[in-house]
Amino acid sequence: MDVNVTVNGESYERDVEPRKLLIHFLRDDLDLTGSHIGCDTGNCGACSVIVDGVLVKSCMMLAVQADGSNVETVEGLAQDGELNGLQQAFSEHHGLQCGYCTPGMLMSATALLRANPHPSEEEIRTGIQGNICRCTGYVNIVEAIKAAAE
Amino acid sequence: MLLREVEYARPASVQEAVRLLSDHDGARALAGGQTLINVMKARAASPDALVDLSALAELKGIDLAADGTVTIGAMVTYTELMASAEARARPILGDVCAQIADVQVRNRGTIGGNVCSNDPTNHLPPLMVSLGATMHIVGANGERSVPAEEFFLGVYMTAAGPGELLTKISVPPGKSDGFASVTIGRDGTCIVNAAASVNGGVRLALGCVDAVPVLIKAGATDDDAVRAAVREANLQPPSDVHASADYRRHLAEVVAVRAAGEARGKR
Amino acid sequence: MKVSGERQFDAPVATVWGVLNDPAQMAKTMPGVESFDIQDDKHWRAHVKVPLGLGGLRMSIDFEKTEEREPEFAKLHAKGNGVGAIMNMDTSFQLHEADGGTKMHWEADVHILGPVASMGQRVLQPIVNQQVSHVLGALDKQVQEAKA
Amino acid sequence: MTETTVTPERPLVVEEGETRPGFIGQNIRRKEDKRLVQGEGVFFDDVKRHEMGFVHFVRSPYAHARIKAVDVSKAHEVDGVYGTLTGDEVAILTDPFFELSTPPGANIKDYALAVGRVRHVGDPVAAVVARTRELARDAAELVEVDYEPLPLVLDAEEALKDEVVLHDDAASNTVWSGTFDWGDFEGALAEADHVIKIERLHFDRFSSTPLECSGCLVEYNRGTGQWTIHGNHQMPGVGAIWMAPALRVGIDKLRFVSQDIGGGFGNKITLHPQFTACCLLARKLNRPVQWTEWRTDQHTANTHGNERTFLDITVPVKADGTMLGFSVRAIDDCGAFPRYEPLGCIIWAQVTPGCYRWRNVRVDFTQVCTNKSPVAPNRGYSRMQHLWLTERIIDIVAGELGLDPVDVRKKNYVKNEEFPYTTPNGCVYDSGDYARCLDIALELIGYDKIEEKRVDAESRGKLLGVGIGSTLDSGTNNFGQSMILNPELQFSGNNEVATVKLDIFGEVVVTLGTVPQGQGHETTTAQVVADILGCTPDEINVRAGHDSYWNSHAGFSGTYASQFAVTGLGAVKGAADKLAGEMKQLAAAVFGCTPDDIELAESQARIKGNPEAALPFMALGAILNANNAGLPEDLDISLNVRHVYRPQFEKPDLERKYGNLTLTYATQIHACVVEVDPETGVYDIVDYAAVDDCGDRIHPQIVEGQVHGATAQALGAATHEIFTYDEEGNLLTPNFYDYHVPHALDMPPLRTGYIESTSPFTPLGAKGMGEGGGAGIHAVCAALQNALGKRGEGPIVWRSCNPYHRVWEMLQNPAETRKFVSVESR
Repeated sequence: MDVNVTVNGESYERDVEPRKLLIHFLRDDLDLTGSHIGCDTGNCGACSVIVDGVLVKSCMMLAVQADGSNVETVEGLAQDGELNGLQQAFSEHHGLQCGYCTPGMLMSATALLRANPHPSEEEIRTGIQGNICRCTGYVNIVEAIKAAAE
Repeated sequence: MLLREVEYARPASVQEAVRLLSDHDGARALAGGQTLINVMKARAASPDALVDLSALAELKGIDLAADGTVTIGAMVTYTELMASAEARARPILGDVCAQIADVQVRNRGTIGGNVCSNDPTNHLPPLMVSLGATMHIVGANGERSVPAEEFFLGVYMTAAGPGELLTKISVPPGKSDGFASVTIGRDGTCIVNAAASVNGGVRLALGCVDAVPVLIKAGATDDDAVRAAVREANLQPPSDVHASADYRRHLAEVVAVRAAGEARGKR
Repeated sequence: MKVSGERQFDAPVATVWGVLNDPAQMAKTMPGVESFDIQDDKHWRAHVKVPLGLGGLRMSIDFEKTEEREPEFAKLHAKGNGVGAIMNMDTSFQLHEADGGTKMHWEADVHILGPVASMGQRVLQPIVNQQVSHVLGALDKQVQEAKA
Repeated sequence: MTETTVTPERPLVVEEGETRPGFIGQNIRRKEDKRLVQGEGVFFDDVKRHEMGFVHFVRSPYAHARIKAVDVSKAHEVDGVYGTLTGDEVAILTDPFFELSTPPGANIKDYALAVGRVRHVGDPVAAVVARTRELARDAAELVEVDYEPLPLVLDAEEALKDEVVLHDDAASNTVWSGTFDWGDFEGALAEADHVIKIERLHFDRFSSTPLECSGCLVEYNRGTGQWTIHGNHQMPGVGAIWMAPALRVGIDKLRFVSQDIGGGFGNKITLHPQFTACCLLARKLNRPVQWTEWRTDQHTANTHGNERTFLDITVPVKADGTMLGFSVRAIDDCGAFPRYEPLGCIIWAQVTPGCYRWRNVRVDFTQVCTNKSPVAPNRGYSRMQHLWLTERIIDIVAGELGLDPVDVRKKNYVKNEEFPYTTPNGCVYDSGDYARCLDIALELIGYDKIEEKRVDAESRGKLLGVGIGSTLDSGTNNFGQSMILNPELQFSGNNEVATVKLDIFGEVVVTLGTVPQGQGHETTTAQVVADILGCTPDEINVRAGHDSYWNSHAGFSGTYASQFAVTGLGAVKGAADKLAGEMKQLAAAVFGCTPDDIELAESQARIKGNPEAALPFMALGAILNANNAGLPEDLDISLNVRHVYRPQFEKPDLERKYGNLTLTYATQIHACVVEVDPETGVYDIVDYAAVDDCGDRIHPQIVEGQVHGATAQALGAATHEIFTYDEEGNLLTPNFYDYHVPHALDMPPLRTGYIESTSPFTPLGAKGMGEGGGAGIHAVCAALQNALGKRGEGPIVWRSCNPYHRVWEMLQNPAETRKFVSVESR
């Protein structure tokens, strides 16, 4: 099926099998390998992207469902090489180690701060509850999001 | 992680959706996809065709009638319900949706999808039964309404059969409701859950203890009465890696009492 | 997983036995049966799509009658090969006259492997119960037809 | 909220702001972050090649079955399928991977695919390669395998009876067994005032499942016979040692390449079977092939942590609470294939006495195969299981004798003044102050007000419990310990390599032999080199990842077993020191003075006291590389230095199983407070503190990050993470749907503290500390024990993982577990 989608401001048109998941479409068809896959049951959130302003797990959406949508992924956060406030805070507070969950975390944090610019710690933890990290124990991720919110 | 070949259609109207679902017995409705797509990834069960309901505006929206009845479109997401002023007429709806999975799942998962997939650990089937909601179904031969306690038939099986669609759910007015659960980690999958609704006696619905929610009506709402009513139901819950049948049966009593207590407290 | 039960049929033992031993009629009792082929009176294969709510589970099941004492006892081994699951089942049934009809005592020892088993243990019991009640219901119908 | 209290003995790094001279010890911005926060890291699955084929393994649904036939004909009929591989081909084309153990374990035959028999659910039987991922999976469903199910064995103690034997060639399920006997245990028994017996403890099977699953893209160059493996193997040095002989090629024919890896935690050490299968396919099909493991494959068939049962534990104790020693029978379940095992049968001996001074220890150790997934060195490998044993002994004995768990620890901990401390089996604890760390931990959880908290909890119907978990993180293995298992093995010592060069334009380029998976190697390396060469970390270019073609690795290269701060940075320091020497020699030759007159500072080589006479790095690089006429003939320098760091180890005494098995011992003491709801068994961790002492901290934030991560993994393992099998051998927690990994809301408030006991044995005074030793498991078990029962009654926490249903079952019939413990007082 024909899919027209805009990702990080750039539009793409591809012929796609209906069975192809959006995450595979981003990684394999569009070579946007920033978003990752960490599970096969929709639990881990490493594939989180923002579709038409809504934070979703792109492993539980078919590519054909994104036809006509506007998708934001981690590759679109920095503006011509300049890290945004959130990306800076993650680095400053050591909010990442291996970096595999980081793209998903950044997209969840981005969606959280857009909806709630000054979240409490509980609200931050709720905002990233759908993103599993195995390296950091979430401590510095929460600190980084708190710092980015100020 | 890699699905089988499947056909896909995104109809513009409910009638067209019903036609697509009736023509092809291997067709299934695709709502939020937060359960169905995961089952397809495991290839444990694979529909031959998916009928995507996301374009059906008629299935969106939440309406608050003058008498306080809240009518929820099947394609309303958990996040939309949590944010809806109309749904606040029956606060338990938003409170329970807020405990389901995580932000991403709540942003796409739908009320209709939750009740139609009817996974025994889901939150909404027991809630709808305790609230005495009415499920509105449309099929090739017109519309019909089914009370929640007759809607859930088996695991992943409801009164909305092949070729039929759940369009909306209407929840009668009321305030004194409660919901309690024991979950795997915070807001994790339910090991057992119970919903209670009190006006006069109590309507209690237990989840995770059978293929479908178990409805228990008790005259009095005090702890002992509720506990006795649950014991009388002689539950035969499944056992799994998280709980033995005995443990689940015991938890069912505890969450029933807690749910009823919460409902009582809000009178 | 062991499942067992009893069922009363309003028909003579010979009729019930007739249905239970005729692969063609038995195949009709299978949930979601699409086709079946009979090798001989002891071996037949059914192609089914077990309705699992969210989608069908395609499986081809090879039946083999391992023991038989007409008209009171028979034992079958079934080996089901599907993508989501592999099933090995031993099932037996006993018939005897009772209150003017036939009482059947049946047992089944079901072993399931694959994703359905490892991910579905919470729902396995209810699903097996659903399929069993389907088979027993269809069996009733077949017996009544055979009686008529 | 994290509060870091800084209370070091000797204030080396006092406050956040105040730092030592130079970059070591500072929280500089990590060099890895810029690419990772933009999604521009390169993980193995991001690498693509034109016309590459996707591999999908056909995996066994049976836990134990004979393979009578494999028919791939239908798979080949699918349009887009490039080819297949079966076990029979593997048995012809390759030799079995060599086994570390002595017979019977040595006779186990382990191939890249199952040959003749499948031994666990998920065991790969065949592989299909196709144009797309989905096609490969579709075609894999058409491969018909005729299995003949065999009886299976899932319990280690059952497996010991050899009624069901997995490996006919070995004719027994026992992989390795041996007894360890140090000190005089019989004497200790005679001298004891109390003898406590604990019948059974069990460390449950789990894994710290890295978020990125395993995988590789393999290319084969037909002309040179060279394989290039873009994969996330975290120990390519040893991986190549397994794969090369199996593929019947020289080691150099296997080029391992990786840049970014999404966590390893030991689960990416035994990938050689799958990688070998991909190598065969790349050669057979003459096209690049790519294999991506999905989560369910990773849980069912990649690797689990060791599951270990402890039996007949006997503990002689003096009246004053002095612990004299312990004896135990340990049975380790390594699943269907040993692979990295039986190394785990000796690794625990690095911390035989745990943190304690008892001198008489006897361990009867056996490792056995079962029809479950193979194990690998999961974070804390084998030491975690043993430390859990010692901590459980301390808490159970204290509980039975009515001793305070804090006093018992302080009385029996190795004292600060006794370091370096030699353990009963010859290991040398380099430095530490366990009692001090415990004080800080207790202070952080408000231990002095614990009774008030208990009363408050009881008022809310909750049972409060407080628990301590003291562990050691032994780092930098002496692989000579493997000879204790198998005298014929030719492994001993350890090594790591680094190459530092000054490039033609004066850029400092560092090439490591390690394989980072999030530990920040590029950053800490830059700090060390910058301080030695007198420049800034920004001027250091550390090549990301690993590539065996850089020729900057050695036999034990990789990143595992808490050793980078010692072996990795030891190699870096060695190379940088030599380079500094060469730069001074070159400058001295140019200025006509002696190297001692030259100092390196502000990215220049200059004459001390005469800063104008200075050569910037660029000049030095240019002179040697492109303008070297006139330099003295005897000036033998290259400005490109490859250094192999080798810790000083001796071969152990095989008879007495005695010797130093590890170079450094970092400490982690944790304390936690739980509140249990007796009605449901549900419990919350309401307060948590972790105090670490890992010698001099190169990058404090990175150290703390490791503590946070290891704690989170331990808390997951203590509360929900467990690999459970049903009687058919189906894994019932095969992915994250039922295997609950802690998320942000599950984690308790984490308070951390630290001290720095410099290590006398390492180049930078630092110690490896990444594995944490599972302190969270010990602390939660102790806290539950404290909550569930008063002295002498109440249940015994005998398993490492305690989900709610186990807590409830313990509460329902305490006698069921109390019967494991008996006290004989004289």
